[in-house]
Amino acid sequence: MGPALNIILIALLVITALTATFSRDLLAAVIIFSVYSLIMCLMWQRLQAPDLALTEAAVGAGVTTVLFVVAIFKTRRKEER
Amino acid sequence: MKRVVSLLFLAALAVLLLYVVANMPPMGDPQSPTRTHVVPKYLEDAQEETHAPNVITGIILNYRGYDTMGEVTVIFCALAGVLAVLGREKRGRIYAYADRSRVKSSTIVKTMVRFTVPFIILFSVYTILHGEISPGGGFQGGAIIGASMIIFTTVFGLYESSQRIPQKLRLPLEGSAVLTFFTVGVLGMVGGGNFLTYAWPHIAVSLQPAVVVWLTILVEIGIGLGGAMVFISILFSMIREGEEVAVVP
Amino acid sequence: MGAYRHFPIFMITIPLVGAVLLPFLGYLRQKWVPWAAAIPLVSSTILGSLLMGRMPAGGYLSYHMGNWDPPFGIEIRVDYVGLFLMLIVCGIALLALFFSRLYIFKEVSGGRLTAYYVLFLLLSGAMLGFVATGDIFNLFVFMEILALSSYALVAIAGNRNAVRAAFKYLLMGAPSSIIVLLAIGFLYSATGTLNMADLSARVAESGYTEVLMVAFILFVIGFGVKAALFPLHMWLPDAHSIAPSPISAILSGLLVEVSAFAVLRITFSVFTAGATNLVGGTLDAVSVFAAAAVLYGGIMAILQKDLKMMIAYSTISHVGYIFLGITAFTAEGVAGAMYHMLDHGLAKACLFLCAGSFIYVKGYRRIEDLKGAWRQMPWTCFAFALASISVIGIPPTAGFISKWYLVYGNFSRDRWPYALILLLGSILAAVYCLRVIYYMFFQPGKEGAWETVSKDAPSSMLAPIWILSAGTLFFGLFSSLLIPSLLRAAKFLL
Amino acid sequence: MRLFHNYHYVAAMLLFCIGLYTVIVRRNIIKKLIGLNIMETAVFFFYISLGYMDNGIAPIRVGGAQPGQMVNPIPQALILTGIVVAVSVTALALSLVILLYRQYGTLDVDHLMRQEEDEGEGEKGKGAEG
Repeated sequence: MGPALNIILIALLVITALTATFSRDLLAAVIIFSVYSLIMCLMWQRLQAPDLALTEAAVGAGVTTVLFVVAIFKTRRKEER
Repeated sequence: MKRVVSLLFLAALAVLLLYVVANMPPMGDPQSPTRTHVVPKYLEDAQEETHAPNVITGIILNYRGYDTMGEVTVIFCALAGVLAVLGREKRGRIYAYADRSRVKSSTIVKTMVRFTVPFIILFSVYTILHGEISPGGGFQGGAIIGASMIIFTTVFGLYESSQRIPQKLRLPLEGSAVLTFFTVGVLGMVGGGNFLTYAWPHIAVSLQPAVVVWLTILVEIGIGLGGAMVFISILFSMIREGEEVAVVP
Repeated sequence: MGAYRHFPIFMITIPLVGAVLLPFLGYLRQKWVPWAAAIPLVSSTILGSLLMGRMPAGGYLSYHMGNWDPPFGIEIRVDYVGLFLMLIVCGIALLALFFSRLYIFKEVSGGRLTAYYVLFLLLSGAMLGFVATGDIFNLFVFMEILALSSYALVAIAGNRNAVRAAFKYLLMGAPSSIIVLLAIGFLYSATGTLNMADLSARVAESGYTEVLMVAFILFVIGFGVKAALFPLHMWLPDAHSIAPSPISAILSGLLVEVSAFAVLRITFSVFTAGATNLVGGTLDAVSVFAAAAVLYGGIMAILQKDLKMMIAYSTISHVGYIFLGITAFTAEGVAGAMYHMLDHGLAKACLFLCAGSFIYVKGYRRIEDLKGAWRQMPWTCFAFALASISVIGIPPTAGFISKWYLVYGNFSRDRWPYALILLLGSILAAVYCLRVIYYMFFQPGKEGAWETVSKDAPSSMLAPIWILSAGTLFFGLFSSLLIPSLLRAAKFLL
Repeated sequence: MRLFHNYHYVAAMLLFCIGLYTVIVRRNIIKKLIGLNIMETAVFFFYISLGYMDNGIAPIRVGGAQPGQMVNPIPQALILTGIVVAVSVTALALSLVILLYRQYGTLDVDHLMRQEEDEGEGEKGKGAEG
């Protein structure tokens, strides 16, 4: 188990970060970013930081994502060319 | 051109960072400076000195309480900034909100949300009050309250939720975190110590643990309420922007 | 010391708590907000002045937050220089606040008035905390309050340019804060502590020199953005010229200085105590950039048509001076840099407030529009001229004293090219300042541009301007009040 | 090879660079803010890995947990502050984005800069007064 799971999680982190960067649909990018935050939260739980995992789940994946979504609703969803 | 320069800068930075990582103490090394210098005292004594079994709570509220006071000032500052940029939602009943974020929600969704939100708030209260024993604390609880109000707002719309938590209630509570910290800090001085001393030197040693515990809980509640209200106000302010329609009463 | 030891913490927290209480007053009686906002700053100034009289010479005041001893708790460490800078912060912020009372209606609509004063107090309190703290993570926290409130204050006018300038500022400022956080992480990983005094001891004996070196580079990049050091200055001209004038005065006269002071503290009180070899190369690079900043800022200032834009570019050039003083690594250079923080703060704040007063009376922003301005606004114009003289560095003003020490400090370590660049910077400053003065005093105004009857800015706006410009003169004539103690403090740092 | 042993740090630095790339190179401002958040979380990840030790347990002293086995609580306490700061910056930045879009009608940095150039130097002065 040990390092293998960590490495898988890290790979997922990198993949989600890259997808969030390169996706043209902003809403999709934000949702993928919230997935990134959730994986980060799992990672922190594995690194024995339950307080931070809780905070990241509530703030990083919850509040931040909602703020982004509201901002996208107020502006536009697609990236311009 | 600009792109090339920035990519070169990034590449240089990446090499620099990898160079550092290759020279850093190995991860998890019990002999590394982070392990040997300040930490042992925290881990050994935190429980006796701060009366919080959760060492992190002990550090953020007690040993490094001043940092946390700065932190709650930062969120208050963010709120002041958002309000300065976007403005607060209008008071009174003559304004309705035609918010697009409101989903056309069915009765099932509405009932579900009405049913779950109280439980989420209950959980957050538990998180706030239980912060010194289990993971969690004031700020996490506040964020969870904020998140529950977000769910409520997406389903019922801003008008409904701003009726539940009106501006009159939020305005005094937004600064409660900073004010609680300041009060506790000054109480520490009155008690004979420096700013933010929890264990007042002027009182009997036998009473000190109780005082520390109660002050810790007071600060947690202050942070929780303040954080929650700040999040809700920021969210309302962002949602209402440009969507207020005056309705003739 | 008795009760005096509590003074610094009250100086910091009273403005912050005042900011939190101000919305209540704004809710009840908005008219009183400008007056009430002055109360915390006035009390901080009084506390600071009282403390100044009690400061032991060459010593420092260490305040242990929560009665925890330093490496475990947070320490506030105020030495003579720090307290001096805190007093400058209080004083200039207070003057800018008084200036705002009438001026602010020109740029900020009534509904945002309370938010303006709240952010103003947060900014001032954060600057005080930033200067006073002795803990490196606490430095980061206060830097964030500082940064957030200044982004919001740049944007507060709410029009196109203000929002764009603020966003540009944020897009450079926020990554720089993260870089500082990363640098703190590196420093912590190599030493295991966050207290600055403890760090300086442990940096010297730490075996992880590579980590420390890169941490220092990241610190310089991070604070360099905040202080607008040359290649990282892109946000400054927009932000400083578009913000409301009192805010420009604070940003240009204080925020930049305070960030440079952070670099100074990181360099001298954390790194170089026994580890000079770590930072030598970086500091050499910094001095090259600082020299470039002096020239670039000066040349760009000459090319500007907008008055506030010109003053903003001049700030970039003066940041270069301060960094050249720091990197000279001599007591004279460092003392000169500190004195330059004082006189640049006074002079720049004065210039921006003068620009604000032109905007208030006539709405003029372009330099050309100022032709013949002295006939209508003699008081503003004379204050502007006096502050310009200090910016150039002509003898009776404080600008001359600091520049003399900067040049001397660079010469005495065989850094004569830098000393020459400092002198060249003065010539450039003379070109851009004297052009404005020439327009003001010796050119006929356009038909109908100015009224012949003198109708200067109201006296509540002229008073702050004149206090500032008189300050540059005062600290030029009586430099012996401060220079010896600054030199002693600088020797202590080296 | 220490680089392999410190693979958590390497990952954090990689994510940091991805975030910085997004901030510098991507033209959309909401993308830039996502990049900012990625950068921030990467640094937090770095801090937390800094505190980790093998077979460590969370620093909560219940049920007879021994201090010697606990992971380092200091980075965790610092990062708790860091997360709050991050969300504050994001909130302020997003409200600026909303206002920016209302006034410029675009989220693209290049378009923004082009509009700025079109307005010209003289207009800039006038615009800032209104």
